[in-house]
Amino acid sequence: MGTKRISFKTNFILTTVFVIGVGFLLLAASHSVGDYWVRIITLMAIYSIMAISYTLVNGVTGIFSLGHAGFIAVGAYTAALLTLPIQQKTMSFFIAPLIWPLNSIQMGFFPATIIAGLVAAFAAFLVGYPSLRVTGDYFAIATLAFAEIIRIVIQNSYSITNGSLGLKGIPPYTNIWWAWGWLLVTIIVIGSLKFSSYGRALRAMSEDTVAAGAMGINVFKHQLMSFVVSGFFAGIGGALYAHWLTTIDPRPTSLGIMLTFFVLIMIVIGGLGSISGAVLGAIFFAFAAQWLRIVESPMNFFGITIPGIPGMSMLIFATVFILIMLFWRRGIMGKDELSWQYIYDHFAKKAGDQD
Amino acid sequence: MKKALLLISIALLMVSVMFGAESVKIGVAFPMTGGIAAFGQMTLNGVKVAQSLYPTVLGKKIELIVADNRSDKTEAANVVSRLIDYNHVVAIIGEIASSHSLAGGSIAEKKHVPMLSPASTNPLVTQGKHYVFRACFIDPFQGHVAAVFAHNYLKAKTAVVFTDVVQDYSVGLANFFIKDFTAMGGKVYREFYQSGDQDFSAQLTDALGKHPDVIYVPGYYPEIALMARQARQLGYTGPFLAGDGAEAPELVKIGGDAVNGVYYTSHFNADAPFTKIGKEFVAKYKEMYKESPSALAALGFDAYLLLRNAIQRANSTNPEKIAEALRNTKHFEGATGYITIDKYGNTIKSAVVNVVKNGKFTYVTTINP
Amino acid sequence: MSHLAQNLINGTLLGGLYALIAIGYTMVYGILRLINFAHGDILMWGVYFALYMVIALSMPWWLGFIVGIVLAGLLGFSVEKVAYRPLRNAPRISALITAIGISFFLESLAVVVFGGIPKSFNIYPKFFNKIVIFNHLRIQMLTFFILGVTFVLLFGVLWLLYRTKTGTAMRAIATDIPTTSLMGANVDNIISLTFIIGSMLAATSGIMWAMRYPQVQPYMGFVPGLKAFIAAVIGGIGSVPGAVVGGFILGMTEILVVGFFPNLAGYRDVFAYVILIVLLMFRPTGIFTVYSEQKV
Amino acid sequence: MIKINNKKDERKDVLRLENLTIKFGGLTAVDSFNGYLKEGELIGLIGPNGAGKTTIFNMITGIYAPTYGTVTFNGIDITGMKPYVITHLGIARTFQNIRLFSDMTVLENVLVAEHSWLQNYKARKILHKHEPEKFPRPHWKPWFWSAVLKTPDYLKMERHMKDYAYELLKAVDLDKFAHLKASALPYGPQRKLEIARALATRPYLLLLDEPAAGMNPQETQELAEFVQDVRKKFSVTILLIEHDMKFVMKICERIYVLDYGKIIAHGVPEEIQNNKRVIEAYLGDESYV
Repeated sequence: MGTKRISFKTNFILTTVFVIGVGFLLLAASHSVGDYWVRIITLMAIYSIMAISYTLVNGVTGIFSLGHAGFIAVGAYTAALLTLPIQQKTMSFFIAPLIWPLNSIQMGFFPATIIAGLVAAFAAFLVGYPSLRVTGDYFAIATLAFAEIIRIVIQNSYSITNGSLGLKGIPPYTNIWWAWGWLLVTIIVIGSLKFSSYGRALRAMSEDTVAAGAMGINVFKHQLMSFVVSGFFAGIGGALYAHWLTTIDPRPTSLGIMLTFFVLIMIVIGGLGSISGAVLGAIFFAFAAQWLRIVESPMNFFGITIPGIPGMSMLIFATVFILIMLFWRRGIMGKDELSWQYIYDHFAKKAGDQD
Repeated sequence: MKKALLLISIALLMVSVMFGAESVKIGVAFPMTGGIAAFGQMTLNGVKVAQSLYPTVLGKKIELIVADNRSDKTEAANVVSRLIDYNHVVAIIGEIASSHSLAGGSIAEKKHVPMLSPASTNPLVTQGKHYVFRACFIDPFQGHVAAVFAHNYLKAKTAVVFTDVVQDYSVGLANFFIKDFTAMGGKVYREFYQSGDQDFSAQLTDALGKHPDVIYVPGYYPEIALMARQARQLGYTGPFLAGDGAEAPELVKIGGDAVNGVYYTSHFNADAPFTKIGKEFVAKYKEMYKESPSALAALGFDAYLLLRNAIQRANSTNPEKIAEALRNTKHFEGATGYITIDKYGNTIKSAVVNVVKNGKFTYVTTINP
Repeated sequence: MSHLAQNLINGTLLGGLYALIAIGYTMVYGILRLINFAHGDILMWGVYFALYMVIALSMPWWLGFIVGIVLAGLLGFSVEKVAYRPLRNAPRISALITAIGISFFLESLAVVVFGGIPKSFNIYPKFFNKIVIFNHLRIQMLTFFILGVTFVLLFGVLWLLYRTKTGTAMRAIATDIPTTSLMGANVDNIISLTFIIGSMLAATSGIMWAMRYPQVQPYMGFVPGLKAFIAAVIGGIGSVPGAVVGGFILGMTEILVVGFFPNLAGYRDVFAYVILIVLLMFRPTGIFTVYSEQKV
Repeated sequence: MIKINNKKDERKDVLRLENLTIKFGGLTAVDSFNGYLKEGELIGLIGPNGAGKTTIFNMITGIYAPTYGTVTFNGIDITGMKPYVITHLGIARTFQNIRLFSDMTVLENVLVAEHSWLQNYKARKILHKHEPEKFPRPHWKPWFWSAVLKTPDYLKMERHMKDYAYELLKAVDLDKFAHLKASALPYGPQRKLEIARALATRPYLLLLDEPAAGMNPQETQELAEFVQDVRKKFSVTILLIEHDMKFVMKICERIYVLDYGKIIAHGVPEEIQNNKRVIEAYLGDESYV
C-alpha cells in the first residue's frame, strides 16, 4: 500500500509544464493543421466549457438538470447582442427594430463574454430558485421546461432577439486562444471549487442530501450556488459558441434540447462528476462527430462501393451512450480527476502487478 | 510485402495527383441526413443531372465533393470549412436552409471562396457578403408575388395569414405579403402556428370566423397539408396560397383531396419549363430518376450551371475570379428562367404560381419581377 | 357560442390522445419511479409498425393496427428488459439518463431504418374522415372513434387495476417492491406487464394521432410524450384516473388558449410548461394525491 | 403508572420535548412525547420496532416537522427549523443505517461536517439573540470566493479544519485510514467514523441511532466504553436509540421506553428492567434477549 503522495510543489511544477506544453501544441496546431482542424480544436474547447459547467451540476452536485442549453442560449444571445456592429443590427432586425439601449451598444469581446456569463448566471438563479424546491426527476423536468420557456421566449421576442430569424454577422472573435484560454479559466475555477470545502459539501450532497443536511450543510443554498456557477460558465460557453459560429437562432436543433443531449453524452462518456472526464468526453465528441463521417459517406473498397448510411453517426453515439450507462457507468474517469497523483497511482499499481 | 504496399500507395498517390490536376473541385454542402435531408437529396439530384449533362469546364473534369451538414448548424459551418481547407475546392454549391447558409456563408466569406446557395431565400444570407450568392429569389419577392397573385388573380379582398413563428422563412414571406397586400387595399387577419404542430383547429376555427377569400400559409408542406385537411373538415372551401415550401409530393400524400386548390409560388414547374435548357433538364432528369423534377432539383441544376458558366467566363479556377464572374451574371438561361445576379449576390428572375389540381402540381401563371 | 363548442370538441379530442399516452407514463412511474423518456418513441415505433404492416405486408388496416400495437408492446417489454431492469437498483438518476439514452437511440434508429422524411399515414378507411354536421358544429367521425377508444381503454385499465389480481399486485408493487415480492408476486413479470400495457396504450394513441394528423416521422413522439408527462404530473403522477383528467385539462387549455388568444399561439407550449412548473412548486403530488415521497 | 426519579436536578436543560406529536396521514407515529435531557447526561430511548424512536430523532433534527408540540434546545425553540440550522445550533446525529459519504475518503467525511464552520451565520444569529455574551457578533466573510481563489485566509482555515479532523480521527483510532474511501472500512469502524463525523460539527447534543446494531458482543462492549469516552472527552450530552438492552442498561443514566408512539416508562435502568409494561411490550420482540 505504499502509495506516495505527490507534493504540492511537484504538482504545481508538473501542471505548469503541462499547461505550457498544451499551449505550444496549440500554437503548433494553429500553424500547421489548417483552418478546418483549427476550427474543430476550438470547438473542442467550447464543448469542454459547456461539459464542465454541466458536470458541476449533474455530476459533482448530483442534481440532474436538463436545462443547460437554456443558459448556453442566454449567454450566446447576450454576448452576440453586445458585440454585433450597430449597422448589422439595423440590417438584421427588419421585422421589428431592436429596442433601446441594445440598438446603440457595441462593445469588445471580453466584456461581452463576462456580461454574457453574468446574465446566464442570473438566469440560472431565476430558474434554480424555484426548481430546486423539487428533487430528482421532478427537478430534471422542471429545468427542461424552463429551458424550453427560455427558448420559446427568445423565439417570440422579435424586438430583442430577432425571434426566429436569429442573429447573423456576429464578429468571428472566438479563436483557438480565446476558447482554450477560457477553458483554462473554467478548469481552474471549477477545479478549485471542487477541491475546496464547498466542493466537498457538493460531493457529500450528491451522495446523500439528508446526511449532508444533518452535517450542517444548507443543501438548497449550495445547490443553488453550484447551479449559478454552472450557469455562468454555460453562458461563457454560449458566448464563445456564438462568436465561433457567427450566427445563432432559437431552433430546437441548435440551442434547444438537442444541445443538452449532446453535452449530456459528453459528460456520460467522460464520467459524471469529473472535470477532466468532461474535457475528454467533449474532445472525443467533437472529434468523433467528424470522424464518423466515414460511416455516413459511401466507401470504396477496391472498386466495391458500400453506400453510406445516413444518420448512422447519431445511432452510434446513442448506442455508445446506452452501453456506457449499462456496463461502464463510471465512464472514462468516474468521479476521479486526471491528476498527477492519479497517474502516479495508476502506474504504481501497474508496476506492483508485475512484481 | 512492405515494398509492394509502398509501391501501391505511391501509384495510388500518383493517380490521385494526376487526377487532381485534371479536375476542378466544387464542394457541395447539403443536408443529407437529419430533419431536412429530403431537401438535400432533391437538390443534389438536380446537381447530378447538371453534372452528367455538362461534366467539364475549361477542358477539365468537374469533381463534386459532397459533404453532409446533418441538418445541424454547427456542422453547416464545419463542412464549409472542411471543403475549403481540407478538400481545397474552388467554389461551393451550398447550404439549403437559410440558417445553415448564414453559418457556412461567414466561413466562405472569410476564406474568399464563392458559395452559391440554390435555395436559401432569407435576405440576410447574402446581405453584406461578397462571396455568397444564390440561385433563387428572396423572401420579399416571393411575398410580393403572392400578394399580387391573391389580388389580381384570385380577386381576394380578405386574407388570413398563417405564420409559422419558428421559421424565419415563414415570418419573412408573411410580413412582405401583408405589406404588399394591404397596400393594394386588401384586409389581413393573422394567425400563428409553429413547425411540428399538428393541430390547427383552434386557429382555423378563429380564422374561418373572419370569412377569408384566401388563406395564405407561407410554411412547409407537412403543416400546410394538415391545415388544409382540418380546414376542409371545418367547412372551408376557398383557396389556399403558399410559398415554395409547399412543394413536395408529400403535400398530396398527407393532404389527400383536401389540398386541391392549394396555390403556391415557386421557382419552376416541370410541366411548363419556359427555357430550352429547362426542357433539356426535365428530359434528362426523367431519364435518370424516373420521375418529374422538383423545384429544388431545378435550382440545384441552375446552381451548378451558374457556377460552371462563371468559371468559363472567368477563364480561371481562381476563387476570387469566379466570384467576380458570378457577380456579373446577366440574363443567364437556366432551367428556372433567365437569371441575373445583382451586386448584392441576389438573383432577379420570374416566379411561377402552381396549383394542386386532382393531386397534381399544375402550372397557373408566371409573374415577372 | 359555436366557436366555443367547436373548440371544446377539439380540446376533448386532443385531451383524449394525451390521456392515453399519460396512462402509460403514470403506470411506469408509479411502479418504478422512472420517467420513461422513451415512452413517446415507443409510440412512434408503434405507428411505423402499423404503417409497414399495412403497406409492406398488405394487411387490412385494422389487423395492421392491432399487430402494430402488439409489436409496440413487445418493444416496450424489451426496452424494460434490456435497459431498465439491470439498473433497477442503480441510482434513480442513472435510470433517468439511460431512459434519455434509449429515447435518443430509438429516434436515431428510426432515422436509419425508416429515413428522416415524414411519411404519410393514409391507410385507414375514408369513412373516418366523414363529417357530421350537428347544429353548426362539424364533427369528424374520427372524433367519435378516438373518444370511444379512449374511454373503452380507460375503463379497461381501471378494471384491470382495481378488479383483478394482477392489478392488485401492480398497485402493491407501486407502494413497496420488496414486500410485494415477499408476498409471492413475481415482481419482474408484473413490471414487464406494466410496460407492455403502457406501450400498447401509447401505440394506440399514436396510431389515432396519426389518423388525425396523418404523417409519421421519427421525432413525432417527443412532444406528445413530454406533454403527456405533464398531463400525468397535473393529474398526480402514479394515478391512472389523474392521468386521464390531466390529459383532458392540458388538451383543453392548449386549444382554448390558441382559440381565444390567437396572438399567443407562439407561446402555446409555454402554457403547458408554466402549468407544470407552478404545479411542481405548489402541489407536486398533483390533483389526485397518490404517494407521498418522504422516506428517510 | 410511570415512575420517575424525582430527585431535584440542578443542571440546566439541554433538550426539552413537549407534547411532541406527529401524524402521517391517519397514523399517529408519535403521540405527545414529553421528555428532557440535562447537560452532560447519557440517555437511552428504547422500544420495539416501529415504536417511533427514529421519528423522534427526525423531529429533533428537523427532518420532520411535528404536527403538535415543541422542541426546545438550550432554551431556543427549534421546532420546524431546517436540519442544517439545527446542526449549526449544536445537535449532531448518526443514522440507523449508516449514511456515510461512501465515495469520499474517511478524512473528507469528517471535513464535510466541518464545512459548516465557514457559514453557520444564520445559527449564530439565532444564538446571538439568546446568549449575546457567549456568541460575539460574527464577522461575515466571503468564504465562497476565498475558497475558489484560495486566499491565505481560506488556506489557514482549511489547515485548521484538517488538523481538527485528524485530531478527531485519532480519537476514534481511524487516522491511519484517513485516505481510504469510507466504503472500504469494515462495519465497526464505519460506525465510529459516523460518530466522529457528527462530532466534527462541534455539537452540544449527540443523537446516536442504534450505534450497536449489527455488532458482536465484544464490539458492543468496546462501543459502550467508546461512547462513555466520547461523552467525557468532548463534553457532549448524548441521547441514543438502542435495541441491545444490555448495552443501554449498562451506560445510560435514564431511559425512555416507547411503544406505539407513546411513552410507557421512564426512569433509571433498574426501574425500567422491572417495569411490567416494558416487559409486556418487549415480550414478542426477539431483539430483547
